[in-house]
Amino acid sequence: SETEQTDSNEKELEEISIMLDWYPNAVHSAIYVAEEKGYFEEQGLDVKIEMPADANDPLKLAATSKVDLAISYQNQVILSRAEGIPVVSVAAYVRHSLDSIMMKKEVGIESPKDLEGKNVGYPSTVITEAVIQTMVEADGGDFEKVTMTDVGWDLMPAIATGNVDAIGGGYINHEYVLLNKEGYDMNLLKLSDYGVPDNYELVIVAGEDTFNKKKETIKKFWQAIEKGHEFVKTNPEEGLQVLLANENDDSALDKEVETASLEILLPLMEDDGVPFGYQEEESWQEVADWLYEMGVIETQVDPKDIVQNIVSK
Amino acid sequence: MKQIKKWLQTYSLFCLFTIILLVIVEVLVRKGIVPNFIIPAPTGVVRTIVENWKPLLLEHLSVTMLEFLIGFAITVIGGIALAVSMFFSKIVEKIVYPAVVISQMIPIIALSPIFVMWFGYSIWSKVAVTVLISFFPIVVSTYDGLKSCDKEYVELLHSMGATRFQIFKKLHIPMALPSFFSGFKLAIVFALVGATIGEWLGASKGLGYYSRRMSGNLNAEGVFAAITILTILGILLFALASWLEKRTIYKWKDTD
Amino acid sequence: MKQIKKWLQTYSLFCLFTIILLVIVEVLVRKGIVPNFIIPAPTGVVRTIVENWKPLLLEHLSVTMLEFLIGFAITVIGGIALAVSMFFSKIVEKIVYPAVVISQMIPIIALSPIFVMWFGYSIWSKVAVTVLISFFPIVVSTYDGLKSCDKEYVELLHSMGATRFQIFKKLHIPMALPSFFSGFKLAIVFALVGATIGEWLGASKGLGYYSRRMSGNLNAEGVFAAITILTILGILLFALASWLEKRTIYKWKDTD
Amino acid sequence: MTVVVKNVSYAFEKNGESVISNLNMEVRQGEFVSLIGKSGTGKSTILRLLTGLLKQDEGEILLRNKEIALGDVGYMPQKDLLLPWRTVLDNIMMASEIQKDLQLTKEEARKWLERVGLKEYESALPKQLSGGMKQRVAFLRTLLTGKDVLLLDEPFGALDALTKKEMQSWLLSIWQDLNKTIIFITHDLEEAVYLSDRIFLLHRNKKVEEIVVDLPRPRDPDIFHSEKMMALRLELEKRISNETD
Amino acid sequence: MTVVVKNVSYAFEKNGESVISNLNMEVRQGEFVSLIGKSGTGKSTILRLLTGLLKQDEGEILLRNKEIALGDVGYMPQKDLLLPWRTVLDNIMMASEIQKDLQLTKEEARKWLERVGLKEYESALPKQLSGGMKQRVAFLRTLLTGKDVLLLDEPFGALDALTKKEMQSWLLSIWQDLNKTIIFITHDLEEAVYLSDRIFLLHRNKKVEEIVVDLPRPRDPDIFHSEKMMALRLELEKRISNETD
Ligand SMILES: Nc1ncnc2c1ncn2[C@@H]1O[C@H](COP(=O)(O)OP(=O)(O)OP(=O)(O)O)[C@@H](O)[C@H]1O
Ligand SMILES: Nc1ncnc2c1ncn2[C@@H]1O[C@H](COP(=O)(O)OP(=O)(O)OP(=O)(O)O)[C@@H](O)[C@H]1O
Ligand SMILES: [Mg+2]
Ligand SMILES: [Mg+2]
Repeated sequence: SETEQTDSNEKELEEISIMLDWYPNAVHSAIYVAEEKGYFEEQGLDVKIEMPADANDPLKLAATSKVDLAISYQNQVILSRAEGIPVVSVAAYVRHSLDSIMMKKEVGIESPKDLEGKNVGYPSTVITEAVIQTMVEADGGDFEKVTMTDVGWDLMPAIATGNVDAIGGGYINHEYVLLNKEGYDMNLLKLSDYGVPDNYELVIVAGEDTFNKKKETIKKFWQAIEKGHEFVKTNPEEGLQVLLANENDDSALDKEVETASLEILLPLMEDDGVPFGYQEEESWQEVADWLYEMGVIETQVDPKDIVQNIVSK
Repeated sequence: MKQIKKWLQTYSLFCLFTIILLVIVEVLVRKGIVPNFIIPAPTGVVRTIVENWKPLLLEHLSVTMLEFLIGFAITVIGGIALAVSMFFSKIVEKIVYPAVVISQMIPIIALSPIFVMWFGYSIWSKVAVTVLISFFPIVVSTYDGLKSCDKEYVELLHSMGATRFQIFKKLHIPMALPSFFSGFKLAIVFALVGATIGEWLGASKGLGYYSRRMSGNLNAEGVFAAITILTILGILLFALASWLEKRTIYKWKDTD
Repeated sequence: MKQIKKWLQTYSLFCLFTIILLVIVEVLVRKGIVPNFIIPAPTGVVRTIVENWKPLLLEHLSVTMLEFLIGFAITVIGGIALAVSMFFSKIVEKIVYPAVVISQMIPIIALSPIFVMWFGYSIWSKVAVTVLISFFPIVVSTYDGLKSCDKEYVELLHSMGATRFQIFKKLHIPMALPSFFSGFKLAIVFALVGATIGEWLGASKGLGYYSRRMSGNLNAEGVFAAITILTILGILLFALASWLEKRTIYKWKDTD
Repeated sequence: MTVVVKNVSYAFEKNGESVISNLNMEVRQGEFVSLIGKSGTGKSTILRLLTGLLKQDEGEILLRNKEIALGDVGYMPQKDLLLPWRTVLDNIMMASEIQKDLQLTKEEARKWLERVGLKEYESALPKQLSGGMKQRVAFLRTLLTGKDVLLLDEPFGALDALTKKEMQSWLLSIWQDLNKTIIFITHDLEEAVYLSDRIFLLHRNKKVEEIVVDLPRPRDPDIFHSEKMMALRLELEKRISNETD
Repeated sequence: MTVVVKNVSYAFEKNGESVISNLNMEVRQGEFVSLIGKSGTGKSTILRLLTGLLKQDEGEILLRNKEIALGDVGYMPQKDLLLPWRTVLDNIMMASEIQKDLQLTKEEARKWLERVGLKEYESALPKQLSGGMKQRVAFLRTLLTGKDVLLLDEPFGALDALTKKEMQSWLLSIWQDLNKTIIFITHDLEEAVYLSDRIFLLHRNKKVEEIVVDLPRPRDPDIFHSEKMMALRLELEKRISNETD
């Protein structure tokens, strides 16, 4: 009779899957807290958390309904829409850029202009190229003189071993913290200081079909996340503990690093006067315009097609 | 005893050489001449394997093996079926043979993002890579083996009034075995590499995933631990295939 | 004329089949049954190639070809040299043969991050992958070919008072050619795939890089454009090797 | 007549030069005939026509008044063509595996092996046999098809002088015991004379001469040294040499 | 004596049964001797000992009073062993390529081809030749080593009756013209008698009998039908059969 009961319990739970943007780290604390503390279950959800091998994959898999939700990047979503890939963004998870340019101090790069004649490693996306071009040019440099090397997602090995002089696409809360901890004396250049519009670093996306079918479920999902986020905000230490407890044997999360990371993250995940997750169309418009200007996208996209707020202001 | 002696004669030099190489690496790393993240100390790799044997073998190896087994089964069954139909039908042969050969020229890795979209992160994306990479040797070697049969033998059996099926069974199949096995031995190794590549491109378990994950973490010991296990597994599979070949080709007897 | 006719006879069915397949894909994509980012319309791929032929061929293809050429040259020269020394020295054979066979069992892709650490993002990391992936067929086929020489022929030349070097030149080399070429044909295709894999792991030029970048941009047409060019190139290289084989084996004449 | 070849012509390539042209030949039940002639005169081709492996372009080939078909006769090709993965015993059991109505027990097959002196080689593989032994196994395989007409393409070509002599006598005795019809190809004129009732001599110009061997039966190896034998051999040699080549 | 074999024994495996045991044999300059015997009696082994390819376990083998060495004699193995990628001409030029002091021009080689009736096949590849032609090429290759002593292992075994006869006469004429010393293996007793000055008959029990052929030289193919020839053949046959096997 006991098994019967659990059976019926499980039957009531609605399944929903989410693919993270990368392997679990501090930014995902809210999700793991929601899972651990039963917030998902409260909403009647059974959430399957998946990890990608390539940061480009989550969005694609959401578009092809291989997962219901994915954590992706605002830039990436606009780019996808421009390519006609049917995804919508349902919530802003991190409201500001985490992206930055990093280099070892010893290389002596003080501003983007100094990248001239240097080798910059970046992950397989044109957006980072556009970012660096914007920054170098804003700083009065010549982008043509910068060597760009696609290093895949092995950003840290690339810079650590000195195979490249600087990396783009690394996060201030992750790569930067980690590299410093490993004993490399790192410098970083902020994107917004050199003409790149601030953006929603992480957004939650869904395929158009999935969104239309599971709108209500997604709303419930977000409510659980919100609750998780509240918890982490008030008990960062405990929130991290949940994350670390969840780590699998082969991910090497370092408590110190993640604590520092979370400290950086929390202020960037919320803005005053805006509900957690709410997306402003102006932000989307601004980024889309910049991407269009830089020639990354060849067709203008309308933010209205992309933004499907599941929380209202 | 005699077999052990023969084995020693064949491999002792190689083993000696390998050991010397490992010792040199160990010394270089320990003395700090070569940094640990470029080549890990062999003892470090062994320690990693020993310390993590449980997740490595139970969690990751088992997943890789499952992908390998499904993929290789599909390859062998499908490959043989295809080779046989090519053998019996000129039309199938003319369509399939070039396609199979050309499939070899496709850089599978470049195709992998597409695979991820087709199959997601399910086991099937890894199975697909496994099959694609090991299909060619099986199909071509089986087909070539079937074709290789001397016309004079076929005529002899014809003259005895044998049916086409009898000739196929009593002549073409055994004649094809040596060629089939040379493809089989290649394919079994390729299939394992295929499963690893598949995982490398998108997975959450498996030795390929593990090694990629470790590489992202700058953990060279972890990378080499996974590679070591995969290589040993590859050698074992190859040895198994060779043993099967020996048994079948040298002792093969047709019974009705 | 006769050759064209023969070619048509051999490949017309395959071409027809390919065209039908492409038309089906085209229709499916145009009708929106299959979204463009899962499989691009063939015409779209062709358009991408035509529109971007300049960067594709001049910038990317040329880099890939350079990596391929360097890597393949190293493989062929080094592979033959190794095979010959294995042939002449039992000790070298006993050390190297197992190593070469085992190198086949290593999932190279898992080793690739290490390569990047060793060679950086220079051309040498791609060359290394190229060599590692194409070395095995050359060494093994050359060595097996040299070994395959019938003992009776060797005795005949011995009885004429031939030196070891004369026997090697007049007997072993020509006898090894058929086997060598079957390895050569494999290796040339593998080498191209190797260069692509190398680029996939980190590069700033080349078709592998291009395809990866397009995949990052979610531009399926671009991915397939690169794959198409690479595949055609692979076919051409294979055809070239086959032609070389035909010329050499069938017309080979030893002149002093 | 058991075997009748009527006006048969055959060319390997359509509209090519014919290898066999307007051939006529009749063989009685229980007769032993030989085909001799220089290399390339079409001896093997005639045998393959008689098995049904090749189809004549013109004329007809009848076995007991019926068009000849595959599986009607026992055929031993020029090469031994033993299946390398089968033991000697399994090789000679071949035909009985293929034709289910042929009831040959392993016991009987073993007896035959004993008769040709290969008793201990029952489970040897072909690669373990000498050339002569292989030829004997191949012959047994043909014999054990159980067919009435046996076509033998140079069965003793690879044997040494003495073994050859033994095999010849042995073949004669089997032939007499079993009342088989044998069509035999050889290069050895003495062999042809010793064994045959009639000899067909093939010429390069596609003409065929028939020589009747009027030596008494049963024949004894001593007959090799008889006047008559010598005379026949001389006659044959002369006819072959006279050929304007 | 050109070739002297003194008390030679040989076993393929150390401490194994010896194939050749206490063999004694002398061959004069310009002599033609044949080795006959059943299959496996060690005829080919003796030839390989005489080339220096095998090294006797005991005894000595002398060529003009010097220990025999590789490259001293012309050797034609049992299989034709033509190099498949070389034309006929290149195949027979083999030895002159290997031994630089051997000055053989292509012109001379072509003349030889003409003499064996292979003029048009100069640039044919071995696969395009019939078995008999291949054997002739292989013989030429041996002859054109320019060596004084030629060891021929069944050179005419694969030829048809008439071609064989032609080749025998041809071989005799070359031998007489060039004053070569020939050691010849055959299965064909008549051939042995027709060609040889002496015949060594090898037995299974490793004993060797010597038979002197006292037929006059030069010999004519007609000699085949002479009384004397018949008698010698009978004699040989009897000796072979008498062997307790
Ligand atoms: N499959 C084939 N295709 C074309 N021509 C062939 C084929 N088989 C044989 N020939 C030709 O037919 C002719 C007769 O060949 P066949 O084998 O019947 O001669 P044979 O008398 O048996 O010769 P041998 O005594 O050498 O065995 C030869 O000129 C040969 O070249
Ligand atoms: N390489 C070898 N290793 C071991 N034994 C061998 C080898 N070569 C020949 N023999 C054996 O030596 C014996 C003599 O062989 P050989 O070839 O000299 O005989 P032969 O008189 O030339 O026979 P044939 O007439 O069949 O050519 C045979 O019993 C054979 O099995
Ligand atoms: Mg024939
Ligand atoms: Mg011999």
